[in-house]
Amino acid sequence: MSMNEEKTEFRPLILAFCCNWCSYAGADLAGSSRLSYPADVKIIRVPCSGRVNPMFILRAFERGADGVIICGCHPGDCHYSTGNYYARRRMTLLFSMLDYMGVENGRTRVEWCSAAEGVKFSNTMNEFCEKIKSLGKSVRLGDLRCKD
Amino acid sequence: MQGLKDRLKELLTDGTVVRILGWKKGDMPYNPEPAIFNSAEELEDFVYDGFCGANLSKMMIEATKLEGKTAVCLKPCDTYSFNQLIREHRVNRDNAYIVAVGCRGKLDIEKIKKGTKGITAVSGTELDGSDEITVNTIYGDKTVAYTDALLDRCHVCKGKEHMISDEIWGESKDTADRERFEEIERIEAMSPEERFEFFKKELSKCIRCNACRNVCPACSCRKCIFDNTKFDAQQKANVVSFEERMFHIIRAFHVAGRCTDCGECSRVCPEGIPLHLFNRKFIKDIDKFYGEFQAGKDPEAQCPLTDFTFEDIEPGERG
Amino acid sequence: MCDCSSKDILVPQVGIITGITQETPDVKTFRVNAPNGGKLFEHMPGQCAMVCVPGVSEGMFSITSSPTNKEYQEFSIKKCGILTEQLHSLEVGDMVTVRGPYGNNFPVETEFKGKNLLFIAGGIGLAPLRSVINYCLDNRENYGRIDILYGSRSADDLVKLQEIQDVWMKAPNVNVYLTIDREQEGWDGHVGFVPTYLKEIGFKTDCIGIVCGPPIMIKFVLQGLKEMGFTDEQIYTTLELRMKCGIGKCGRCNIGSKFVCKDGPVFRFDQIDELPNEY
Amino acid sequence: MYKIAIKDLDTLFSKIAAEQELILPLKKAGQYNFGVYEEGADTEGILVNKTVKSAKDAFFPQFETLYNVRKTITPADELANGEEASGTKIRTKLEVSMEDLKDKDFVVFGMRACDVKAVDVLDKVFLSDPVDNYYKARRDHGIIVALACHEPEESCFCTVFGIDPADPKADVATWVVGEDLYWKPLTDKGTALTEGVKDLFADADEQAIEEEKANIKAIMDKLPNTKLSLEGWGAGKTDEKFGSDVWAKLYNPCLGCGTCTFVCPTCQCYDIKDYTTKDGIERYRCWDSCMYSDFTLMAGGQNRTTQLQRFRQRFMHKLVYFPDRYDGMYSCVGCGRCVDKCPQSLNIVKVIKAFGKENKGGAV
Repeated sequence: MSMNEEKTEFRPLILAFCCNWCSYAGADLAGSSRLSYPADVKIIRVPCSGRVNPMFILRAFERGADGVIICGCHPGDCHYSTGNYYARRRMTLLFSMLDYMGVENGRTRVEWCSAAEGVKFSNTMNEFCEKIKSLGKSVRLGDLRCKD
Repeated sequence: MQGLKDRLKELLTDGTVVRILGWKKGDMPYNPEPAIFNSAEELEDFVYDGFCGANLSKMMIEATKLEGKTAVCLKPCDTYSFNQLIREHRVNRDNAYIVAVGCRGKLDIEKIKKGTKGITAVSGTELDGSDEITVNTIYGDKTVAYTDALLDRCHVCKGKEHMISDEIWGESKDTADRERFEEIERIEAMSPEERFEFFKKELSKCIRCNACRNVCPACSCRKCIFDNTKFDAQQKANVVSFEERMFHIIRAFHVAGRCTDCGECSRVCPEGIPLHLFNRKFIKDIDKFYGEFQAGKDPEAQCPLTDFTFEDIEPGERG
Repeated sequence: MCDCSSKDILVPQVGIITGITQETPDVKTFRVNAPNGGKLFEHMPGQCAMVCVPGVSEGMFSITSSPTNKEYQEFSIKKCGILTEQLHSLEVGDMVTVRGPYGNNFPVETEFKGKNLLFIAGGIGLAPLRSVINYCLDNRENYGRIDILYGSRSADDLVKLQEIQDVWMKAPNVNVYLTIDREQEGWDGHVGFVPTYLKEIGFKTDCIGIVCGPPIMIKFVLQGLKEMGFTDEQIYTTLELRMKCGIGKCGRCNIGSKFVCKDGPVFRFDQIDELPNEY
Repeated sequence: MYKIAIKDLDTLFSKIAAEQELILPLKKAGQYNFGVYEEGADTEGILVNKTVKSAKDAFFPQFETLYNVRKTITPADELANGEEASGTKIRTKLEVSMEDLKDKDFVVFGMRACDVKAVDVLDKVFLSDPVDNYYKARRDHGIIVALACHEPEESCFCTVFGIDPADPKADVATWVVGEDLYWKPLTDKGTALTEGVKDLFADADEQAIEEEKANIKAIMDKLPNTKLSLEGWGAGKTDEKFGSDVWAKLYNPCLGCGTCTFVCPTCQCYDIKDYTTKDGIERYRCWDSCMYSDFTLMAGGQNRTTQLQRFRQRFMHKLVYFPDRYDGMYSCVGCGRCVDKCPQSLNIVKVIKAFGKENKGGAV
């Protein structure tokens, strides 16, 4: 970026892993209800929040994501009965580890959001996006070669 | 040690076992190597002293696949790993005969070598040896207090009890003189920037030799995700700092809840990276969030990561 | 772009795929040209080149076309791994990077000259031999009788069948014997494994045997040839191992003191006998 | 012959570093490794005998980019008007641009005689036809300042391979005598380097280093591994050694990790891999280890399936295949790093000894 160029507003890159059975439909509902959430959020549909491998999250940061959010069914409502319980334990430990290593605290989040909660989905995304904007660009887990 | 050697010979000659997994005398006074002994003659080279830190339980995965029983010498902390391997159906208990050997802490040659070169002999490291070990070098002799040369893991010893055994040989000693989570708490108390710098400095030494993974008794996957050529997880160099951070987080994650904190990863690291800091952090978190759990203590217990309760805390909360 | 004088042997050229032929259900032949037309480089029969789909991987493939073909180079590639699967998904107009040629070649100008030749190939093993066969046919006067024994799993798996029928079978003093492993409707040719068919035909030992195919076939063909009285010095083959650099430095195709990529891939059997048994 | 007080070495380093890149043993998180000197760097370990990794990185780094490929895909609907090459419309366009070769001089300080010899071994591989230009550029621009081993360790056995730890053959050789570092340029490159920093040096007398050389020799004679015999190894021993059943007795504890290969100053096997970046592909080369299970793995299987075969390959390559190929030169320099670092205490010394015993008919 040249020095003369006007400083543009920071647009974060946010990745949302959405469970097919709830929040993915929630995002749909948010859309059809004309609720807005930032276009910076890129949704990846997963069959269940339990499908999200910790490696996905680390890879996302490596490839330039500034925030990663995982949306799944409310505890007790998992389509596969228990997937989100396992996901909850895994993500708890992973987030704690990331914090421990001094990387990206606050850039990760888990939210339970059903298919009926279009409003919650859009609010969550707006909130998370604001939070990431305040944190700025993610640098600690990124790979230099993927930067622009 | 002679007593142990005689007992092992007996086990071979009376047909209890057909082979013995133990340690063989090394070419230096301080580097015994894990070895399989098939006969009483081979056992002449058997050794058991303060340098036999290697955890032999992982080698039992292959050994118990062989025909006939294998006797294995396990120290108290090794028995946790062995139990965990039974839990995961990795070893065949029926093909194993466990000689639970006593332990008074194992030695770290790197600590002895600090400021010492040209070692020709080290004495007093046997189980019934003295509190002071004598190191002879071509540049002169010196003595080191046994406790000063202990491996770091022995300072947070899990106790002198063997978790599993067929017979016990020798007295053990609980060498713990530090709090297990002291180091973790010290790091947690740092600012995020300090923590980041600390791990960056340590991990940037990583040469991706995979010794930590290959020695780890919990890393018993037939095909490791980091060897999978179909997926770009496979990296052989610390190309950028991200790679080794990813490797160590994921590796620690894969053994979380199964890691017995045996400390082999830190012992074998050629660059001296304190890798146990990752595993122990997970253990501390698991203890705090889901209740005290020691992998390998009870071969029937459910691993915390394959279990859940309805009331688990939410990710991001500090419990 | 770098200037070409400082170029390293590890830096490839870009080639464009100008034609793709589906030979069998899992073998495609790719025609590769330099971007400004013509061939990327000159090669000798039996030599290989590293073909790379950037972002996926790089692999050593034998150059299937004969050096006598002045317009383009061809690679016949069987779909069996990650790279080859990607290659099969490419279309005409896609570019690949190619570096080479690497390795030695069949001694078509020396030991083979004036001799009778017996080619024995199985499956995709025809790929490296095709370049020799076509070279010999294009310089027909330099060689004696040519026998080609080629077998595959089924009639559909015979690579380059069209060329075999239209060109090779019609060439003077060339005998082509085809076989497939199992009976199949519409196939009136021979059925049976290559080594068995070899014995049934019973070749005379007045020729040089050139063998390429799956390891198990090579093993039994070799036995068969020896029973017929062939000596090790009369039989050639090409070896295949994992390769990365292609220039005898990266270490993985090392067998004994030889590097298959640089000292091979073409070996005479008495040379192979001297190597430790690790291929 | 010059000398400089050891306590003044930092001045020398900053003077050299002001002109060119300086690589020397630095202490980082408790370990000594070669690294690039920066003002205020921790040079406490400058005289340390053995860094964890050798100085191999300076000439053949663990990771280096070879070239970049830019990839442009023409969308299907624009294909008809798109660019053409060799009479064909281009769908995916690739442009290759080679990474710049090293074009500035740099100094490596503190390499030992064994590490210096190891560079000769690497030369055999990388400078033999076809020449590896990436390596050659570094060799052309590298200036080696070697240090004689003041106090060799018990794991050292360089003398077995005919290396004299008291007399390193480099661009500049240096010796520690008392409180001083003695400095002697041996090549033109070394002399040129010396000219630039001469004002920091005092003239010195050769006599002092003769004494040091004799001391080192006396120490080497006392070390346990220096009496190793290489009888039975070397060119032409393939048949004899390859089929031996000693390997089966030796390999068992081997973990199949890459520690020995990565700390080794002569191991030169490498892998070439891709990394997909935003607008293209970076193709890089990194060290690889013959001990890894995927080293020779192909889609169709592999030729060294067991750890026994991989273990044998490593030592056969160092002690038989390499001498076979390169005029009898062994691909081991006796630095002893594998002796120090193998997690299971296996090493090349044990292998050589085991075969030695076998020759004498003893048990292994």
